[in-house]
Order: sequence, then structure tokens, then C-alpha cells
Amino acid sequence: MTSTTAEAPAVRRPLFKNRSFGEFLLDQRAFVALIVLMIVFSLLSDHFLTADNLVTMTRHVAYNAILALGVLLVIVTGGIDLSVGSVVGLSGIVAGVLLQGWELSLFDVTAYPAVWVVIVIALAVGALVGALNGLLITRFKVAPFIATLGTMYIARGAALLISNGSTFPRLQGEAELGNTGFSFLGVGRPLGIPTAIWIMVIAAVLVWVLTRITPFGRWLYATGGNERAAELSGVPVKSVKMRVYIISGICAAMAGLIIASELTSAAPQTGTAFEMNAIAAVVIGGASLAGGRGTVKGALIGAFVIGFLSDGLVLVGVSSFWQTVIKGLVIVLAVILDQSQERLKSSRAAAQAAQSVKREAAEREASAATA
Amino acid sequence: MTSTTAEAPAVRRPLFKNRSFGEFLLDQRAFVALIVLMIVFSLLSDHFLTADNLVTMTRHVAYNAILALGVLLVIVTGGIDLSVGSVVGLSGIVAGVLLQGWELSLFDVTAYPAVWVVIVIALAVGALVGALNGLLITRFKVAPFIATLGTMYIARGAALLISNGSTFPRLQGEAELGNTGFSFLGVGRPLGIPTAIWIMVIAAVLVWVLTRITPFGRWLYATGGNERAAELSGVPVKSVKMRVYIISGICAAMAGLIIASELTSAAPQTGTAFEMNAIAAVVIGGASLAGGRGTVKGALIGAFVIGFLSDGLVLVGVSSFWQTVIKGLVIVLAVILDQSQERLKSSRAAAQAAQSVKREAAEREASAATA
Amino acid sequence: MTHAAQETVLLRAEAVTKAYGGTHALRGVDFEVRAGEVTALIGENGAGKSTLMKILAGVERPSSGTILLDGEPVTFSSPTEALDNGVAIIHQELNLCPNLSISDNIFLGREERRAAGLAVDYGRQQSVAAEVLARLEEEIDPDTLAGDLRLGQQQLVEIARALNEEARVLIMDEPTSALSHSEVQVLFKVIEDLTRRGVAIIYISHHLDECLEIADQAVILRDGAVVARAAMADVDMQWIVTQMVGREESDLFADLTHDPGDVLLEVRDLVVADPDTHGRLAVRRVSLDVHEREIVGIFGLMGAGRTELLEALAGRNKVLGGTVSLAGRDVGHLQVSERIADGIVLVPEDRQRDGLVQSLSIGMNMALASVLRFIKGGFVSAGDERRTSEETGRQVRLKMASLDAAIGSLSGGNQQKVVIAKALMTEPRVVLLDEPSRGIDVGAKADIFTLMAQFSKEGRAVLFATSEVSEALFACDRVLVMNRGEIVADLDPRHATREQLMALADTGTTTTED
Amino acid sequence: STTSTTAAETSSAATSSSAAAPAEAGGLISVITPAHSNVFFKAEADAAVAAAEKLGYTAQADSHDDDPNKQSELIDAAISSKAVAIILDNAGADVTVGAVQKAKDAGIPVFLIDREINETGVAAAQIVANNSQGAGLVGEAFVEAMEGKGDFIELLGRETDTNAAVRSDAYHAVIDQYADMKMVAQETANWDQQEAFTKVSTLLQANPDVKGIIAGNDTMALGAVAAVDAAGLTGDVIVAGFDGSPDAVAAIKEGKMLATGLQPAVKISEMAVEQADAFIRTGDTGQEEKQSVDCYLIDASNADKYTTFALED
Ligand SMILES: Nc1ncnc2c1ncn2[C@@H]1O[C@H](COP(=O)(O)OP(=O)(O)OP(=O)(O)O)[C@@H](O)[C@H]1O
Ligand SMILES: Nc1ncnc2c1ncn2[C@@H]1O[C@H](COP(=O)(O)OP(=O)(O)OP(=O)(O)O)[C@@H](O)[C@H]1O
Ligand SMILES: O[C@@H]1[C@H](O)[C@H](O)CO[C@H]1O
Ligand SMILES: [Mg+2]
Ligand SMILES: [Mg+2]
Repeated sequence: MTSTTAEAPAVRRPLFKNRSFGEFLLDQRAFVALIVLMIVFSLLSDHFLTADNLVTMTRHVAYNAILALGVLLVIVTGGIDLSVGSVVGLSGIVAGVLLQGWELSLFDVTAYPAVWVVIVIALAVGALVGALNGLLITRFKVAPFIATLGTMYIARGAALLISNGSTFPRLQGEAELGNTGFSFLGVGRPLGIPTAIWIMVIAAVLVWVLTRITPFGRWLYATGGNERAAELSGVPVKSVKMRVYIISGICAAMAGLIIASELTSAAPQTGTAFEMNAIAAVVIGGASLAGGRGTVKGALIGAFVIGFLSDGLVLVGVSSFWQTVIKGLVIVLAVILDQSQERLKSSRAAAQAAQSVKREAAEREASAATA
Repeated sequence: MTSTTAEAPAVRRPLFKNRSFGEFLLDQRAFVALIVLMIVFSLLSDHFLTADNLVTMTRHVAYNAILALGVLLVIVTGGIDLSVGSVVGLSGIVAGVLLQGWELSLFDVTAYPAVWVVIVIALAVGALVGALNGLLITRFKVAPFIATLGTMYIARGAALLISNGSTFPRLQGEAELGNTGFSFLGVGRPLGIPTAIWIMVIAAVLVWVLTRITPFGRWLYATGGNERAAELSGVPVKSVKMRVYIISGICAAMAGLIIASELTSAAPQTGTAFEMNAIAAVVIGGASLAGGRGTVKGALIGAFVIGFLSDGLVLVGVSSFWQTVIKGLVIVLAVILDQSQERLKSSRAAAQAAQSVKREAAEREASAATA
Repeated sequence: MTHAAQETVLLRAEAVTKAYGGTHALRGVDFEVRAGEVTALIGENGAGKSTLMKILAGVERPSSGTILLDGEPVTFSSPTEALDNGVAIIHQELNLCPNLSISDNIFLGREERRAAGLAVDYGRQQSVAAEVLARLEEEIDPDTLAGDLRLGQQQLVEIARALNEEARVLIMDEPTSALSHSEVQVLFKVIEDLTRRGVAIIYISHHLDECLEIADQAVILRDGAVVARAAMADVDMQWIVTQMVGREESDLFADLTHDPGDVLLEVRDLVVADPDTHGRLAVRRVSLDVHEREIVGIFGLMGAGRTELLEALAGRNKVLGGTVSLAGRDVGHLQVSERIADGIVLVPEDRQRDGLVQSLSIGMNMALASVLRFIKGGFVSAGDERRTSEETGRQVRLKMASLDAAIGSLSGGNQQKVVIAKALMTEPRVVLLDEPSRGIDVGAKADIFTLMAQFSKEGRAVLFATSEVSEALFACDRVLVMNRGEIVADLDPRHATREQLMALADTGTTTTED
Repeated sequence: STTSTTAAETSSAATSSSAAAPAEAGGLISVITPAHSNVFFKAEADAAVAAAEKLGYTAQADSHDDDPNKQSELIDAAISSKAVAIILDNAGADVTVGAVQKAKDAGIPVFLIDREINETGVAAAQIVANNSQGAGLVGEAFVEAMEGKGDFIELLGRETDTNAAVRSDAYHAVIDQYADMKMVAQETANWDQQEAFTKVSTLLQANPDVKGIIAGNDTMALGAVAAVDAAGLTGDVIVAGFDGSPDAVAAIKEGKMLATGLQPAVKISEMAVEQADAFIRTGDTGQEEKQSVDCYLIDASNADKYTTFALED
């Protein structure tokens, strides 16, 4: 710690508005990581940089990105949401049940709700799990990690119970029952681009607006930055938290619907461990788990890094065992880069300041000598 | 903690050393939960409360408890360790490789290390992963959640790579190779009690000693309670953190050895998601994820609650789907109870503080009057 | 500032009590403020000042009693509701979000909106924020992150936020604890301007001279009850102190021997970076000596760099250059723990943040830095530890229920004594104290200065930072004045004056001395 | 077409019209199975890769870890890589249908191994072990060893896998004929050894009179063997499994396990690759879509003749 070097070496900063090129790269590190990834993979596989493959990979990125957007909001407030993976499974199952026909035993009929009703209900279930998280965290003061760990099990169990462990197949619906159209989410291609990508883009724009334009966005960052201060300033901290968990639940449910639609069937175990991917994406994108820091752009880039990495590794034929190792390395490296950037900045500033003192002292001595 | 003042007349605390009965129950809530669990299960199944079954269940608790003890230390310092589940798998695989014969291609021989050497090496591998966590967290300032998420993947990948995905069976060793005895960990019964339980007891005693009567124990709680204050008081915060992650890695490796020995085979995927059980045990036992709070007794009781719960549910024939749901509910409920206790306590502490201020004022007045 | 008396009563508390878990922080307080007047609320630590203010501002709810606004009973269920009714508060503790800009902080919770209320009007927020800052004569870009500001500037942002509310009743709970002398004067100008416009102000400060200067009315709170009230014009410092505690300020400081021995601590050309603000130096080539049996004060304004200097001496801050030696031995390369072992220990400025571990008991906090001294056979000997802790507790006159009680159960002054006891238990040769009297009441203050005097008489040395002129004049053998990271004067307090010290600290000019 | 250097290049070099529809061996065959950490899947993946390379293809093995979504992504990757065929041990009978359809639509034939899907006409072939027949054999051996009476425990595989149900049904079709055979517990252990170990040791407590354990696969059976061992009941409790994994066969030789139903995994993989090759060259497999390969019973009598997932005759 106590370094005693009087002569800190001069720091060179030739480029980019007083920043070294290295610093510029660090600043955009997640983006740079993505570019590096893409260059490496396109060198290793001819199939990587084709339009078709980019669309396919982006489609895979889409639901992780949608999850990550919800988790981003939670993380910005200083929380965490481990339940999203289970909500993915649960929302798919709920959609599956409804599309297969909902037996109302009381009336002895089977209802076949329209697809939009199914979607709304599935999203509402996600919101419900989110609300439960929010309630536990704000009302019962349970730590977010534990509250959402609990609901992770509860939601997964609910999915298994509802489906009795089995899969709901053939979710395309039937024309005579008036419930076709569900596949649109997964396989539709409005304007030639898969629906999932559209949904990701729309979600990103909405969340961007939410964080950057609206008062709610300020409250979000304030809650994560200094909860007490936010509360005393009249920020409705509890309702802010409540809402981020609800939004996170809805995003997860949306991801679940997309997956169920892509697979045209819903399985209760879908989404297991997705929460870790979403959290990793958000953190790779520069968010801090301590709260108060994180952007939509970052979360998206993080989701792309994670998604392109895993697809790229498959494409170039890396064994699944190495894939696991590499994923771990990338997560750690991305975050180390994040840290070094901070440190580089502050050590540069300190060295600069020390220089100026020495200059001053020298000047003073010089003027004393002349006097 | 908040012990009692001799004269604090305003607050009524009739029972249990000045504490209300409700408070007493809350204080021992994890223990009470365990007792309730046992009563319920013994009513539902005749076999639950038999000596044999208690021993069997305790053996199942053992490795989760050993994991939990390591994780407890990490959590007390305000960290978290997601890598323990992977270390369980990795240490088993390392032991498997060594017991099956370690091909030293350089010398063209296969070495069959003695069992104690195997155990030491496997534990060392756990320590190594822990040291890597510690390094990332203290040196590179990566958030514990992310650092250990990264090593979770890396360690799991390493286990898969070493084993090439396959299981190492028949770890009992062979007499002529001088490497028998490994099964002792899993199936031995010194003094009629399974080795795993002995190891748990020894680990608990060691960790108890560590936390309660060594300087390191103080440093641990101080680091988690207020890192800045600890640092200024001369606590070697970085080395404390480094050491807790190493200990956590060793505990996880020990759990991995026990499991491999019980199964007399080592599989690379063993231990998946064990980290969540360990964390849940520690938190159910009253530790705070914010750091500074948590006891060995609590962690053990937490491990018993989780272990007895899942065995008990199997015993009374609850479906695995409901088991998942119930586990989630128990985690959440236990922590909600914990919070109510804290709130009760802190309002009591506030009352005390006010008392002491008043006492001071009274004394001062009294002395002013005599002067 | 004397205004025509008997202005209209704006806000009134009647028989307000507040109980925290069975004990009363306030017991039947009657309190009122009038338009255009400054009412000083004065009392010792824990008297209930902040609690009363929080109730008036809607942060807390009273257990019983009534609040009347313009004669009408009101119940504020949130700070926002109080604000909507024209009651604003500057809290005792800083409450900023470090990750938001100054203007975001100023408007937090009450954002300027456009687009049908859906969007924040950032442009307008910035220009308004700039205006408010200008009123406070503080030229900072409203886009700066609050976390990049020094303490005093952060406090100014708090003040700006309250000013921006255009409130009719403005509560200021210790608004100047981090402000420099000139900043305080600016604030007073703003206050006068506000009172002229009919705003009622409640002013709380442990700096009684400030209260005397600015307030029209004085209300003294003791032990949760109002014990006296008077027009400020009719009373003096003496009266106030007597009402608060029943003794006089001059009793505060112990006698000093002024008999220094050999040099114990020697610092040469120390340069320290500012840990919070990139590219700034907190300490610029500071050299100083502290002798045995000597108490040296470092007087300066907030932001002068005293904290960084002391922390660097304790081994915490990164040093960019210079040497530190203890009794001739170079300690510049040592870690905090090694320096403690060698005999240098720091009592930090912010006891909540840097001094205490809330989750540990009083006893464990006291022994934290010295636990290695109580080792027998590898384990901590609880008996030795307890004995030493109890003895040190008596030495610092710590008032506690038991060593096992929670830190949170102590009053502020006693918490400070725990931090000092922790330092003393390491048996230091040099003890560094950073603003040891901040935010504690007169009684505890006197105890602490007595303790410092005793300590130095034992042949050891004390170096302490202070922002209070009277402490610089009466509590030390020698006073160093620090300004913008440099030591600008080394004075004998017996021959120094208040004005001289203030001038040196404020401008750094050394014309009067040397 | 691919960057790898194998016989594929040699053979594709033989023809000049690479644009011509599938006619020539060569190109990438993608092999997708559940996690390789189960020897069974590892063996079938290895066998498929070996067979494909032998026929002049490049081959790549990936694992979907029983995650239908990951499976779907891997199929997308195969499409992106312009694979000529996919050999798939799937992640669920229903959830897989869409993914297989997707590959088919992209012009890539999918050859299912080990597990069926609930749809015909989508996959080019579905080659599975005759689970029902094999489990029947195991069930018979189990009943015989139990002498037609006594308490037993059944361990079920993952609920989302059709094989779990098929095997369980076949076990019961045999066992339920014996009125004195009493199933005292039926638990799922998700094909997992550790889970089976814990559950069996608990269930043995609740049911001290258990004489036999019948498991849906060998990993679970081996967990049960370890639990029986730990309870000191080796020799008293009969354990039967399914798969014919090497570890299980070793346990049979040691007398710790009664029997297992050998799924000829290697053979099934080879058949799948051969049919893929035929399909690529001729546009037809020359076989029915659904094919089932008979299983063998392995017990102490023939354990010596066992080689990895195959039986020498
Ligand atoms: N949230 C709380 N919970 C419990 N007790 C409290 C709480 N807040 C204040 N108290 C108690 O109420 C009494 C009055 O505290 P208050 O903060 O109002 O004092 P104060 O006069 O502002 O002191 P200071 O000058 O130190 O700011 C103290 O005894 C304090 O311990
Ligand atoms: N007006 C100013 N312009 C530039 N830098 C300043 C100014 N005022 C203070 N600083 C810098 O602020 C930093 C120190 O702030 P800090 O509040 O920590 O000092 P301090 O003397 O310890 O104050 P405190 O009285 O709170 O202990 C130093 O780098 C100092 O040079
Ligand atoms: O057939 C396979 C094997 O039995 C394996 O052990 C589990 O999955 C089944 O589908
Ligand atoms: Mg106060
Ligand atoms: Mg300071």
C-alpha cells in the first residue's frame, strides 16, 4: 500500500481526448470483447459471420437479453432475482395448459382462451411471482437473494405440479377452437426478422426509456445508490422495488412464452439456471451488484457476449467441457477488466496530481533561489 | 447479543432472563423449526424417529453441513461462494483419478498414491479453487457473487475435462496397490457412528473454535460487520477473506470426498446446485448475507432443517414436485421469522439506548445538584 | 437580525411525545415557529432535537400529540406530504445518491416533468439547479456526480435541495457541520434573505456561536423536554450552556503541562492523493514533528486534507511520496496492523463508517485492534480481554450496561469513547484523533480532552485534527494550521488569536506569523 | 464445405458437381445427446462419431444436458454449420418435435436414437432400444430372484423422459402379476446416482423389510447399490437396473447387483449413422421410420461376455 516512490513515472495520454487508447478500449470493454469474440469465431468458422447465422444467434440472444433487461432493473436497485429461470418454465407451462384447453370442472366445460388471452395470463403469472418477490423483500424485509431463491423453488415446483411433470406439446392451437397463432412468437418473421428479435428490441427500447427518460428511472438509480437518501427524498422506494421485481417477472414470463412458442411445446424444467446467464450478462455489461450502476446498452452487449460465445463455441466445435470452462473465464475476465478500468483511471489521476505538486515545489524553490 | 440492563423498568420482560416467551422462541427459531419438523414427520411416519433413521438422515446432513460451515465463514465476512458445488464434483474426480492410478507419461509409469495422499491432494485442489476465489475478490476486486460464479463454471469444466465426462467407479482401491481404505470416509463406522458424521462434528468443533476463541474469529465478524473499521483497526482484511474462501474450498472438497467414498465412485456432475442448499442452511441458521452475523450452531441447525426436511418428505411419500415447493416455502418462512426477531431486538436495543441516555442525564443532574 | 416580534405562528407542535420501544425520546414537547424568524433548537446529544424535527417533517410519526399548520391540525404521513404543505428539512446526516448528478439529487422525488408528466425535464432541472447553486455562491457544474464532491460541497447540495423547495418552514438540522467559515457566512446570507421573505427557519447546531449569530429565538431541549426558551437577544452563551447541561464551557479543557520531550513522530514531505476525487492531492508535501508529552492540534477547515493526512500516518491511504518515522524508525512502508503494533493508532473522524462494527458487542469493538495481546496458547483469553476492556472502559468513563451490550445501545458520545478505548487498548505511543469531538455533547467532550491530557502526561504524544477554534486554542500544546493540503503555520496557542487562526485556515496566508 | 481434413474431402473431391443434391458421402454430421457425464450417452456419442468418421464424414458431438431449449439452439447451430445430418438423443418426447421439424425444414434429416418422440413423419428415423421388451426381461429376472414375493422399491427416471414411463410400465406388467410382490415406495431419482443414493438410504429406513430395488437405469441402480452397501445390506437386497453400463456390469460381477437390461447403444448409434449415410446418398434410409432394437439381459451368467454397451456372442 504505502508506496513511497517520490518519482511516479509520467503517464502518457496521447489519444482520444486525454485518454490513452488502452483506456478507450477499456471504457468500451464489453463491446470490444464482443468484437474480439466475433473476429475470433469468424476466423475459426466460415459459418459464423453469415447473415443467417447472425440472425439465428441473435434469436438465441433474444430471450436471454429480455431476461437480462428485467434483471438489470432489479440489480440497479441493489437487488437480485434468482427466480427468473423458474418463471420462464412456469409461464410456458401456464400457456401450455391454457392452449391445451382449460377444464373448468365446475361448469363441466373446457375453455380454449384466445392466444392473446393466454399471453396476458402467462405474463400475469410472471408478474405475480415478481410481486411475491417484491412483497417478501419490501414488506417482510427478506434479503433479495433468499427471497428469490425461495420463489425459485416455489415457481419451479408450481410448474411441475401444474404440468404433473409432463410436457405440453403442439401449442400451435387449432383453427376451430380459435386459439391458433401462438407459434407467431417463436417462428414468425415480420419484415423478415424473427419475432423474438423484435420483442427484444421493443423491450430494450421500453426499458431504455424507463431508465433514461422517466422519473421512475431516476428513482431506480437513487434506490440502488443510496436507499435511505432516496426514501427521505420522497422516492417511493418500496413501490420502486415492488415494480422492478414485477417487471423482471414479466420479462421472464415473456422469455418463457418465446421459448415455448419456438419449441411449440412447454416443458416444466425449461429455464433451469437461466438466472445465472442473465445476471452474468448484466454484470459483464458493467452493472454493479451493489446497485446504482448499470445500463440497457451494457446489459444487451452482455447478453450478446454470452450468447455469441456459447453459439460460437459450438460452431467451431469446442467440446462442451471446454465450453463450460471458457464461459467461467469470460465472466471473470470481463469483470476484472471492469475493475482495472476503474483503477487505471484513479491511479492516472493520482500520478498526474503528484506531478503537479512536484512542479509547483520546484517552481517555488526556483523562485526562492532567485529571490 | 443485546443483553439486559439491570434497571430498565419501562420494558416488561417477565420470562427467560428478562425475555418474553415469544422472543425466546424467535431467538431459537431455527431450532424450533427443526423440532416442529421432527414432530410433524414423526406423526406422519413411524420410521422417522427411529435411531437408525436419525443416523441415516444425519449422514445425509453431514456433507451439506460441512459445506455450510465453509460457506458460513464466507458469508460472515459479507461474501458468498457459489463455487462449492463444483468443488464437490472436482475433488471427487481428482480423488477418482488418483485412486485409479495416475499415469505419469513422462516416466511411463502409473502411480498409485496412498489414500491419505489422495485425500490431501483432493483437499488441496479445493483450497486452490478457494485461493483463486480469494485472489479474484481481494486482488482484482471482483464481486464475490461474480468471482465464484466464474469459478463455479471453471471448476465444473475442469472436473469434466479431467474425467472426460465419465465416472470413476470402484474407488475402494486394491490391496496389492496399497491404496485401499478410501471407502472408510463414506461407509466406515468408528464407534458405531458413520465417519461422515464424525467429520461433520470435528469440522463443526474446529470452525466453532475458529470463530469463537481465536483472533481470526474476531477479524471475521469485524470484516463482515464493517470492513473499513476492521481495516483501520489493523485487521488484515484481505488475508481474512483469502483464508475464508480457502477454508470454504477445503470444506467443499471434503464433502466431495465423502460423497465419492459413499458412492464408491466419482462423477463430474456431482454437487450441482449444492451451493444453494449450503447458503440456504446458513441463512436459515440466522446468518445475514450482508455479513457480520452467523453462528456455527445456526448453520448446523439450518443444515439439519434442510436435510431432515427433504428426507422426511421422501419418507412420508410427498411427491417430488411438492418437495420443491415446500423447500422454497421453508426457506422463505425461516428468513421471515429471522427478520421479525431482528426487528423485535432492534426496537429493544433502541429502548435501551434511550434508557442509557436518560440515566446519564439523571446522573449528571444528581452530581450537579450535589455540587 | 431582529425582526418585529410576534409574527404569525406557522407550525406548532403540541404535547408531542415519541416513544421508541417503550422509552420516550420526546415527552410532551410544545414547540412553535413563526414566519420570518430563525428559531435555534439547542440541546445535548440525544436530547431529541432530530426526533422532533423528523416528526415535523413527516419522516417519523409522533406517539401522541398534535401538529398544527396555520392553526389547523395536520398529520404528515411522509416527507413528501410535509413538503407539499411547505415544510422542508435538511437532515443531520448527508443523504445524497453518489451515483446521481447534483441536479438529479436536488430534484430527486420531485422531478421536473414534461411530456404529460412522463418524462423528466433534464434541461430545466439543470438550469434551476445552477441557479440555486449560484445563490449559495458555489460554482459547480450541476451535472457533476454527487459522489465526486467533497463533503462540504455535498452538504451544500443538501441545502440547495431544501432551498429549491420554496418551503414556508425550513428545518436545518446541523447544516454546517461540514462547511467552511466562508460557506457558513454565505448560508447565513441566504437565511436572512429567506426570513425577509417570511420563511420560518428552525436551526440546529452544536456550534453555539452560530446559533447566537443567526437566531431570533432559542429553545433548549433536555432529555426529551423543553427546559427553556428565550429571545436570543436576551441571552448569552453562558446561559445556553447552563440550560443545556448545568456547567460552563471553560470547564471543557484540561490543564496542559507544555513540557515536550524528544521527537516521537517525524513526517517529511508527505504527499497523499485524494481517495475520493480523481486527480486531486489531499496532502501536498507536509512535514511535521510531534514530541513526547505533546498534544499537537491540526486546525483547518473542512477539505483542508487533515483526514487524509492522519489516515496516511495510520497506514491507510496510499502515499505518493515522503517519509514517516516513529522514534527514529522508518514506518512508511508498514501496514495499518504493523503500525498499530509499533504504536501509532488512529481514532477516525466518522465513527459509524470507520470506527465501529455495529454487529459486534461493545466489548468486542473495544478489543478489536488489540485482540492479539490477549492470546494465551493460540486462543483469545476471554478473562484477560474482559479485565482490560473493563479497566479501559472506566478510564474513558464509558457508561454502558455491560460489555456484551450492542453498540447501538450507546449514545453518540459513548460510542466515541468506545472508539477511543479501542485505540488506547493497543497501548500506542502516538495516538491520532480526527475530530474527536464531532457531534458529541459538552460532557463527553470534556471527558475526551481530559483523557488526551492524561495520555500525553504519560510521555506519549497526541496529534489531533479539529475544526473548532476553541479546541485549537485551549486543548493543545502546539497548533498547526492546514490549508488546501499544506501546513501554513505552526503556532503556540498561548500566543495565538481566534481571528489569526481563522484567517490562516481560510486563506492560507502566513503574513501574521512565522 | 468444412474446414476439417478428413476422408470427407477426399471423397467430395471425387465429384466435380458439389451443387448436386445429396448424393455423396461427406460433410458434417452433428451428434447431439444428453450430458456426456452419463457413460451411456458418452458411449453412444462416441460410437456415432466414430461411425461417421469411418464413413468419411466429419462429426461433432454436443450435449444438450436435457435442456430442450439448449437442444433447440444446438439444432440451430447445426443448421448454421450446414450439417448434412443430425443424430439426436433428444431432450423430451414432445418438446423435441418442433426442433426436429425445424431441421427437416432446413433440409437436414434427423435420426433419433435412444429416445422416441411423440410424432411420426418428422424424423428420418427413430431407432430405439426395445425398452419395453428389455424392461420385461429385467422385471422377470427381478421377480425370479425375489421368488415372487416381498417388498420392493422402484426408482423412476426423469418424469419428462418417455423411457422412464415405458420401463416402469414394463416392469409392472411383469411384477404386478405376482400378488405377493409389494411395492412399498416409488420415487423419482431423475436418472441421478447421488439422488438415488440419498433417497434409497432414507427409504430403507422407512421400509426395513425391503428385499429388492428396481431402477429405471443403471446410474440410479448404482446409487441404490451404494446405499444398500452403506446400510450393511449387501446380499440381502436385490438391485436391478437398466442400460448395461460398464459400472453396472462390474457390480453384477461383484455380486452387488442382480441384472441390467443391456441397450445396444453402440449398435443403435452405428445403425443411425449408416442410415444417415444411406439417406444422404440415396435420399432414403431403406428402413421403417420407427425401429426398435432388442435388449439383452445381463446377469452373472453372461457378464463376462460384455464389452462396452454390447455383448459378444
Ligand atoms: N430510530 C430510533 N430508534 C430508537 N431510538 C431512537 C431512534 N432515533 C432516536 N432515538 C433515541 O431518541 C433519543 C433522541 O435522539 P435524537 O436523534 O433526536 O437526538 P438529537 O438531539 O438529535 O442528538 P444529536 O445532537 O446527537 O443529533 C436518543 O436517546 C436516541 O437514542
Ligand atoms: N476549494 C477547494 N478546491 C480544490 N480542492 C479542495 C478545495 N477544498 C478542499 N479541497 C481538497 O479536498 C480534499 C480533502 O477533503 P476532506 O474533506 O477529506 O479534507 P479534511 O481536511 O480531512 O476535511 P475534514 O475536515 O472533513 O476532515 C483535499 O484534496 C483538498 O485539497
Ligand atoms: O435410455 C437412457 C438411459 O437409460 C439413461 O441412463 C437415461 O436416459 C435414458 O433415456
Ligand atoms: Mg440530531
Ligand atoms: Mg477530516
